[in-house]
Amino acid sequence: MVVDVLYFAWLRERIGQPREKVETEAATVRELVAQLSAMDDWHASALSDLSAVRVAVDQELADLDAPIAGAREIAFFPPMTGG
Amino acid sequence: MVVDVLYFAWLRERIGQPREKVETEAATVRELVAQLSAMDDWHASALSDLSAVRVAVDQELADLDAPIAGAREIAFFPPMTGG
Amino acid sequence: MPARVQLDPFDLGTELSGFGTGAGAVVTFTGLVRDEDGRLVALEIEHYPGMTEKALQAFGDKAAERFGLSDWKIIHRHGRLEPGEQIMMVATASRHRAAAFEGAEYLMDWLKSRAPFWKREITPDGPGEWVEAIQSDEDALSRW
Amino acid sequence: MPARVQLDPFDLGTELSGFGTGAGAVVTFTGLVRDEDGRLVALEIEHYPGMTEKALQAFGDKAAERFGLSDWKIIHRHGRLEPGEQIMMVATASRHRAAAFEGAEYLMDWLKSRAPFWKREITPDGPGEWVEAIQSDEDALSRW
Repeated sequence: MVVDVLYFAWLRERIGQPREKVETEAATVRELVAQLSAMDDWHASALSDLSAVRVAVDQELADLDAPIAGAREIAFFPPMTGG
Repeated sequence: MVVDVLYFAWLRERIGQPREKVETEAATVRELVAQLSAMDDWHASALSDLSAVRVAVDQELADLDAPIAGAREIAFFPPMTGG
Repeated sequence: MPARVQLDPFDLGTELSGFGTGAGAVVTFTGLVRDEDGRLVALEIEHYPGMTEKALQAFGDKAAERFGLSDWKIIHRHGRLEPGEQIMMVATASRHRAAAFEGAEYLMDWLKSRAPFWKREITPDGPGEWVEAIQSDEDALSRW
Repeated sequence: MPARVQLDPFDLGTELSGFGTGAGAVVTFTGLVRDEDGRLVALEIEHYPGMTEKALQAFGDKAAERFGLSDWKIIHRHGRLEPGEQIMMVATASRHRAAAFEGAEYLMDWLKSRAPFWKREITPDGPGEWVEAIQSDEDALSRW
């Protein structure tokens, strides 16, 4: 399947783009992260410390083991600092 | 000494006036209440249940045993309901 | 003066213009006259001129010191107020949100039972009894 | 929509006009950009269009149900904001003051660490690091 992968804040800067389309067979967020990290050093660096990364699957906060079957949009970003 | 005695809310209504000058030798609020209650039925009725009456001496909340020597203004009113 | 007692309504936007400059957090509380399911024609608020202003100023100063407020404001109306009208407002400003919230709640708890205001409801039958103080307002003070 | 994300400033008086009609208590929180002793040129706020609005709406609905709010509003700005400018506001309306205060504090605690916003400071040297989440904001959530 093809998913839109989005990046925000310093993840966007390190990876060098705000979004990309990714063809994947990953079953979970964690598997997708492994695939992305293998793409190049920028992805690997941005996703190296997962304790500093939050995830949303189809615009809902999710954890690394969340299934992504059928998902259209998966976003990676730092812990949020609104308000 | 002569003090201004003020009444608010239902105390004002029962006593029939918002303020009066009172010549008194009372040493405490409680003694002043006794003197006022002896004046007429209206005062006696308004001041009969002191648990429902609050007092300010010179515009500061005070209790019944507060001294009033040198005070210029003593006010009686129900528990406050601001906000 | 950050503490005012007045007959007229106030505009929150105007009151907060320039309020809390330099602070990170501003909290406001506005009390409005409820219509009590249409039963209420108006609320009548009496106060103790002179003492009221002093008491509000003292509450505000105390809150500013205790919670580290960089700014505060209290406006309380008196007279006849119809449903939907504002009764009063408090505003607090601080560097952080917790202090601004706490300062505003503290001021409200004090105002409710320690500032010399009294109110009664006016219904279609005329003025009713003066509103009695409620125990929960007294209890609210004990947390500070 | 009671939840909005926008570039432009907002006017608190305008936003609250008609807000909470029939309620007795309205609480607002406004977050302002601090100047950090002159060190800060601006704050830059990024968000996740689409998710942000959904998240704010979900927080508001949850708060309304939990605290019995009769009305609520959240406005959060994004883009470049200079010292003294508003960052965001929440407003809550309820019959009683405790619920209005609690609802506003709950919304703020959620917003701080669960709404998809990120900010960084721009100083005279240019954009700095993205602001890191702080533990006390995470801890604040545990009380709800």
